[in-house]
Amino acid sequence: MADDLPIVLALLLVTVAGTATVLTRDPVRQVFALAGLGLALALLFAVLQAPDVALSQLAVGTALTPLMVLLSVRKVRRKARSERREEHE
Amino acid sequence: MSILPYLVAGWLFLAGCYGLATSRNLIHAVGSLAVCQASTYVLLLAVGYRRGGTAPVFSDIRPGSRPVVDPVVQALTLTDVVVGATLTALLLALVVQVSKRHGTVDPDELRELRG
Amino acid sequence: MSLRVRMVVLAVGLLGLAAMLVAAFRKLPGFGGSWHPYGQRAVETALGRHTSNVIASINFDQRAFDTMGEQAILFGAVLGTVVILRTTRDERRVEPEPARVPAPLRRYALAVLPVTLLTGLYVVAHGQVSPGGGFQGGVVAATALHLLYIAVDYRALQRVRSVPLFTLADAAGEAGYPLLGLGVLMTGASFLENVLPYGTLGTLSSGGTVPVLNAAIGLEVAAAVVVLLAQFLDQAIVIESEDGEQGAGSVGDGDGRRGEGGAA
Amino acid sequence: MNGWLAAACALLLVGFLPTLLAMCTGSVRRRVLAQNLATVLAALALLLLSQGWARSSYTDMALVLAVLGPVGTLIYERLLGEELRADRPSRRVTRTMTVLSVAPVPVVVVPVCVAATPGRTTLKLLFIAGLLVAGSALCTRALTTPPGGDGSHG
Repeated sequence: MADDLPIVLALLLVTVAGTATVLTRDPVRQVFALAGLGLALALLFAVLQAPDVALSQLAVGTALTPLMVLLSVRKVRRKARSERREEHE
Repeated sequence: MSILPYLVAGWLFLAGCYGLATSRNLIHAVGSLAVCQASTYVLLLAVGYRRGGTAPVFSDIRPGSRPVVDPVVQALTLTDVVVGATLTALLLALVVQVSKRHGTVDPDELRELRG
Repeated sequence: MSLRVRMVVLAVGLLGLAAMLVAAFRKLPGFGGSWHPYGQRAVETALGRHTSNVIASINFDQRAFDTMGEQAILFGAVLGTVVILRTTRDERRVEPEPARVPAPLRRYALAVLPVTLLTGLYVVAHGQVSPGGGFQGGVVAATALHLLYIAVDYRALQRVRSVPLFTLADAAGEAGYPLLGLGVLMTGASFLENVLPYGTLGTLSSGGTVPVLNAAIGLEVAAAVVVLLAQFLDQAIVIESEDGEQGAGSVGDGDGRRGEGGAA
Repeated sequence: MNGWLAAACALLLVGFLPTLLAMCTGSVRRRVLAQNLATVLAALALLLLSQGWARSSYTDMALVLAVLGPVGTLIYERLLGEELRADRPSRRVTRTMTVLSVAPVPVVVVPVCVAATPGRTTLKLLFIAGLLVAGSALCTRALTTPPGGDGSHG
């Protein structure tokens, strides 16, 4: 059982981060939960003896996905802001 | 312990579905879908795990010296992680396009627009 | 359908799915068991072909045809993103503002850029030996380029990053993979069969066609990520819609919920 | 289960889990700072795990994380600059976060270096440690001082 302790811990981390990602409704705050999920997944893949998959997850999860989501949020917000301004005029 | 990792995968999938169904923002929905994707990775790797095994990468160990985990599921998962990220990009591009066309990314408001 | 009814339908669906998943999980082979017939055969085959990273051997040799499908999906997703996010007629491009970056930050980012690029290339090059490969290393190498955006500003990145060139590289990687398979066909072997000499286990030149296909994937993924990020960066920083939007007036006003949605 | 794996478990439970919770709750500024710390702790956990399983090839994971972690943090700093600048943390927070993210690096890397077989692995470990220290210290500074200024008024 003690040998499985790292796996149980990593599963706990993934569960916490995954649940938090779904429950965080603001997209900007959700990005951080998503980044946390990426790190937790990478740790889980490492303890499941899958370094190749962990590398894949780290490469994608630390910079690429958050950057794309944040850029989308920025575009959508700018759009919403410019339209509100038009309505006020 | 023998099905705990599978249950975690199932939980992630259900949580992601809940997030998708109750989302009020399409960007949040894409994030929830990423949780669903993660559940498939967890399930696949859990199926391939072997207690006491190590990765079948023989750059620093001698072949046959230690038991190894199943490499087939790892190969499936590793390509899917990167391909999944590009699919996330495609979905986000659709969200940006929806916001340009309709000025909102709330699925409920979008349905009202369609009438 | 009211919100209440929808939530009830959702709850019933999720609970039913949960029950079926648990029932299915109980029939799966127990976690951590030692019975992995496919894994065992894959390891034997990979060692027979002198590829020390068995996962790379599966991806680029034993199941190379499957990876061709995966990379086609990747290419399709990138193509779709480029088509969806192209500049339309009612949009204009504005010059991005130069950013003021603190000097230590600039020095750090410029120093780390080559390190990140080298790490990415290292991960690609050692794919057949140690953990890594084209999929992972390609993303790392592509991320390196975007340190220019952090270190200087978007204009610096634009000067270095020629999107047509990277689109071409993406297509070359995508086309190179099946062309290589066809080339193998010419030698009389079957599609994507490992025909090159296997080399010595654990060296960079081992694995026959594995390093070659690995490099093609690395090129494609790196170029794909650069092209993808270029689309999103352009949308968020450079492209603005012309004034007088058509869609803005048609959105129902006085809804009460609209303000909330916009602020979220 | 050997000492290295036990240490990795302790690090995950005492260090990474609270940081993960901080990443998932609270203000954007707190989340960015927690994200920076979380990448450092995850990289250290990966180093301990690779030593625990006696697999030197696993250190590539820590290397990639050490390289990309600060990139992620700096991306947040650039894209969320307005929100982050709205509430700058006090000097005490800056100092605490710097110590928290830099101090564990030598505590973990030095024993791993001593235990690992000397050679290429040692060099790689020291390189990773250098990247982690430089990256996290600089990111914490970038997140807590106003851009262009030297923070002298703080």
